[in-house]
Amino acid sequence: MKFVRWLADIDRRIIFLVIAVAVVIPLLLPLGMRVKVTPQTESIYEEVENLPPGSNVLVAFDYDPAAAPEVHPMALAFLRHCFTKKHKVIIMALWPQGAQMAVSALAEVGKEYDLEYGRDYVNLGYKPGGDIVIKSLGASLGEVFPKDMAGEPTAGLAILAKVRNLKDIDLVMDLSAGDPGIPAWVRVANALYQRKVAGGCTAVSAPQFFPYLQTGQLVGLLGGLKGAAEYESVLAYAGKASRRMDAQSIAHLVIIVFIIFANISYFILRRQREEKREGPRTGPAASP
Amino acid sequence: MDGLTLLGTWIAALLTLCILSFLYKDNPFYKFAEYLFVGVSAGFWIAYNYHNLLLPNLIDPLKGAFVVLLLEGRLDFRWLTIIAGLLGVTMLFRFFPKAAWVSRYGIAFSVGLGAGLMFIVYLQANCIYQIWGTVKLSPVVITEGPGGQHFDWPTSVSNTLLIVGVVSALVYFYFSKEHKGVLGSTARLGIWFLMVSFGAAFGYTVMARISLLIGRMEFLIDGWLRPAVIAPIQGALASLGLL
Amino acid sequence: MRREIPMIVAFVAGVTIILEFFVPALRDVASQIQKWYLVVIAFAILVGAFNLLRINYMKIRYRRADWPYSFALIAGLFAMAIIGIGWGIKEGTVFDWLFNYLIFPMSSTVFALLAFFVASAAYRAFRARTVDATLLLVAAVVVMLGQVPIGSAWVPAWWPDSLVFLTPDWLKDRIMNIFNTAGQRAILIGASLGVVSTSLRILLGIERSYLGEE
Amino acid sequence: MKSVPLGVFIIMALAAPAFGQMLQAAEGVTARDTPLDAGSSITLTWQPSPDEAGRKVQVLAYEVWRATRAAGEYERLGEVESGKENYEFTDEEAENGVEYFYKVRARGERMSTDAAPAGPVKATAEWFHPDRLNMLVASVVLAAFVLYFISQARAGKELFIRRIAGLEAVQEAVGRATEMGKPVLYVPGIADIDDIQTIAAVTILGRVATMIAEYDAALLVPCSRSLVMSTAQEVVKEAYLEAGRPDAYRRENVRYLTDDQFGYVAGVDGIMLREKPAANFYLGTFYAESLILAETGHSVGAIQIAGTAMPSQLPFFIAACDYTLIGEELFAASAYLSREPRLLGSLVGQDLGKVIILISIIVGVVTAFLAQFGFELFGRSIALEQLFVVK
Repeated sequence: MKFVRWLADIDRRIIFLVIAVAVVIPLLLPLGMRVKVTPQTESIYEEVENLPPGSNVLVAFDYDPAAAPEVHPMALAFLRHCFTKKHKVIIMALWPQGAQMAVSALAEVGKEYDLEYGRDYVNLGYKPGGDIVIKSLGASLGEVFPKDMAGEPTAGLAILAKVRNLKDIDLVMDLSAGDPGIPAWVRVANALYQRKVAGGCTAVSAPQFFPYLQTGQLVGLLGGLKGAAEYESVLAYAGKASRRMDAQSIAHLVIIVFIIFANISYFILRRQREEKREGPRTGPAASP
Repeated sequence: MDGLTLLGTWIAALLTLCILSFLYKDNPFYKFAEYLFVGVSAGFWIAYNYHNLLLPNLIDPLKGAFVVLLLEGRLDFRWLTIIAGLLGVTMLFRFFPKAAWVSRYGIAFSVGLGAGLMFIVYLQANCIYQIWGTVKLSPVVITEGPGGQHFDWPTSVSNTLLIVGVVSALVYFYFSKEHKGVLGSTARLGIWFLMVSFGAAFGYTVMARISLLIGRMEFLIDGWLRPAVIAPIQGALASLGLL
Repeated sequence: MRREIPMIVAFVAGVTIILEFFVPALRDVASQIQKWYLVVIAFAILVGAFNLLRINYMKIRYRRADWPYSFALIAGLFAMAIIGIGWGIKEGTVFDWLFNYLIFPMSSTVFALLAFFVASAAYRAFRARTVDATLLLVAAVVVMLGQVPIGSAWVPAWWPDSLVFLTPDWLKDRIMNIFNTAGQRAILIGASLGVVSTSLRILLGIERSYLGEE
Repeated sequence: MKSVPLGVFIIMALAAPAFGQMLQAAEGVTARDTPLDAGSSITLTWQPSPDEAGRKVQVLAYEVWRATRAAGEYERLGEVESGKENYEFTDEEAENGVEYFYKVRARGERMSTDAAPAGPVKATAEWFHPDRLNMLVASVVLAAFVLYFISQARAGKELFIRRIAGLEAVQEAVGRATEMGKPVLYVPGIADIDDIQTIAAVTILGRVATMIAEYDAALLVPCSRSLVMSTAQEVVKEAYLEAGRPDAYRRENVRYLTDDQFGYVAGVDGIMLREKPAANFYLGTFYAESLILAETGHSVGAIQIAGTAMPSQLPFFIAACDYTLIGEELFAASAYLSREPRLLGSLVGQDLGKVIILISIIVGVVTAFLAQFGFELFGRSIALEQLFVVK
């Protein structure tokens, strides 16, 4: 009984400690909890997996640091997948800060693989204009991006000798935090040039793209941190998104378990009070 | 990590820990962080307001107007900004308790402005727009599909619940009658709707709140401990080993 | 007179803003007036800062409890204000550095305290004492489960579509879309009526306590 | 005879590349007073030159020129880049009442072609926004309800207002603080005084402060805005005066902390931990700080009364505070506590507004329902849209 009383009025610092542990442990030691992989994530994985090695994949970095916690892990996972499958990766950005996000993603992923700039991948940098830029890519990549992110001419790059325009691209992956983003790539790259387009976006904006999935205009969609964690899960590695999602799951569970404890102790104490014919409990109620 | 960033990272990490220590109990570290935080943030807003409010809305227009007066010898509308300056100066009378009432001009102006602005904003965005969102709904929805019309029960149920919820919760706010009888039970239903909506909103927000903590913890682990504590120690050990 | 003229000022300012919504010709007048308000704020912050400094100065002078900490406050305030006004507040300035390594970490840590407080508040409040509290509790738990993958992890692959309404995922969406929308909508409509009547009382001088004594 | 023009045509066609091709002008240029504005603005619209579609000659941009006579001297106002389906240009520097003519010049690489001038056109300010008639009606009707019941109350009519639990508790909370010899903490939200919730909070502060002065408890009001602090000082001073205790008023107890959201929270949390108030009031506009304040307040054992119209923060106050004023109740509080008939009258006016809203929701829903079965009541969708959509 003493325990029940203690539980009913637990020192909140114990709750704080448990929450802190629940968040820190998954960050230090990835638990690798299985995230249920949704079909729209699975289909992106299948697409990359089934392309013959050396296929050309265009990755558009259309997000900024504000959306990075959700979208950046997707970029890391997707790049890892492409490099593992030995695909050629062409990176560009329709968002000014996107090119910088690509630099940091390449710095992190690139060192894990034996890659040569210009042969295995290229970062073309940022170009303003949205739809119009994509449309011009249909004619020539080199004309739209005469220079790459670092300001070097793109003319001599081996990768661009092979990939002249959008029609040579086998898959487009747009990592987007808003406009210009997935709708632009669907409108132009898919509708006009019949390229396969996949997308990754923040959790808030994901529902609005579901219609594209139904019509097949998008081959797949990664939605928010959960989508990123799913992609890490199909690749069988625990990256940032999985760690964060693990922490979320554990913390949510911990809170729910606390709520259950609170109610159990409340009901035990209430029954006891009723037996002793005490009056009803007064004091703070949760009603207005 | 360059020196300045290293210093900054250490300061940021220590202050983060000072604030977190508050969860255990009040202590000198939290007190220090609290006083410092109040001070620097107040200073921050003073500088911010100077650059973003005072310069563009008072000093720059008056400068421009003065130049026009000097060069072209005419008064332009920007001189009206002086009224803003005068209203602002009335606030400074608060420094003198005897004359503090002069600041009522600045206060009254601000309160009146707010009252007018909110009148429109709330009526348009919250009242009329929200009513419009509700009157469009039909409790029974029939959709045209392959094989003729059929009863769309999921939409119908959700519309009906939404309408009942809005109406009953609005009835709860009715002030000028005792909540008894039909009015009482409708208001009761309204409170239930409100409670479900509060519970849902609470549960929905948990994820964002946990994310904030994850962010801080990732900073402490990946932004501070690993690069600014462990790496330098390892480096030092390695160089000692070399020696 | 110390109250009447300010009341007229409030009336004119408020009514101009209301009229501007209906009378396009007043647009420039209204936007001018709104800029004046920003100037009033900019002056007012000096009053606040003076108040803050005075209280902390008194604390130090009379050696009140915790007085040594007041030095940190005063130093921080002067440092930020002087550096910001003197050398600018753009990216790459000292002001920016101080923001990034002092204000930002403290601010986001205070914000992050919420992760702990949602837990302690939930523990205390979500007990099935009354019908109201039970509804609060059930809705919160269902939505929390629906938010994270683990909440629906127990749902096996063969789960029939006809029973989808028993999964937290599905329930969460319905609760958010129906109950949450209904509740919020009623609050917003009710509040807007309160706002309309409050602003009328202010503008017409029926409610004038904000102006202080006669 | 026919062969001559044909021959000329062929020669021209062959010669054209040598002379450079003619650039065709922009089409359908119109200039009109910008609608629903404060004047001094004229809007031009046009469609692209046919050459843009044909791509024989490149159109680089369209320049806009203005004059006060059709044949008069035109001055260049600006240009719009080509590549659009419809073009718009707004001249923001027109003088009201002056007649203007506008020319749109399609500019190619080597040549430019003017479209026929559009005009005359005058800029005027409009005095009414017709699309907002519905808002005007709503405002006037609601204002009339409120004012009518205020005048009724003034005339001495008895008005009933139901019990509001959170407000009944105010006295209890202040009494408790007095008994315990601990202060009352009043937090008027983190918005500035131009937010109506803050104004409501400050007027409630007036009522609460009178009560506190009468009980002789201490009152602490930390503010996050200077203007709110200044107003709160005036209000509290007046309240103490009204309670006959002007000597008990302490100006430094109504104090400013910082404009910063979380800096303010850190400061208020510190005050709570060290002053250990017996009663906490959180009334006004709150954001994320709501739960931080309420949880800290709970941990020091204060009785807590909150009130806000922020739907996103209400759940946290409901969970962590003893009493919570929901939305409209916050705005009713000052009237309720004062028991002043004039103020109570405005609450009854609000209620009548609510009745109208409920009726219109029910009428709307019934028409929507009937429309499902093919009965169209007053051309439903159109009529309702006009009633409720504000542009």
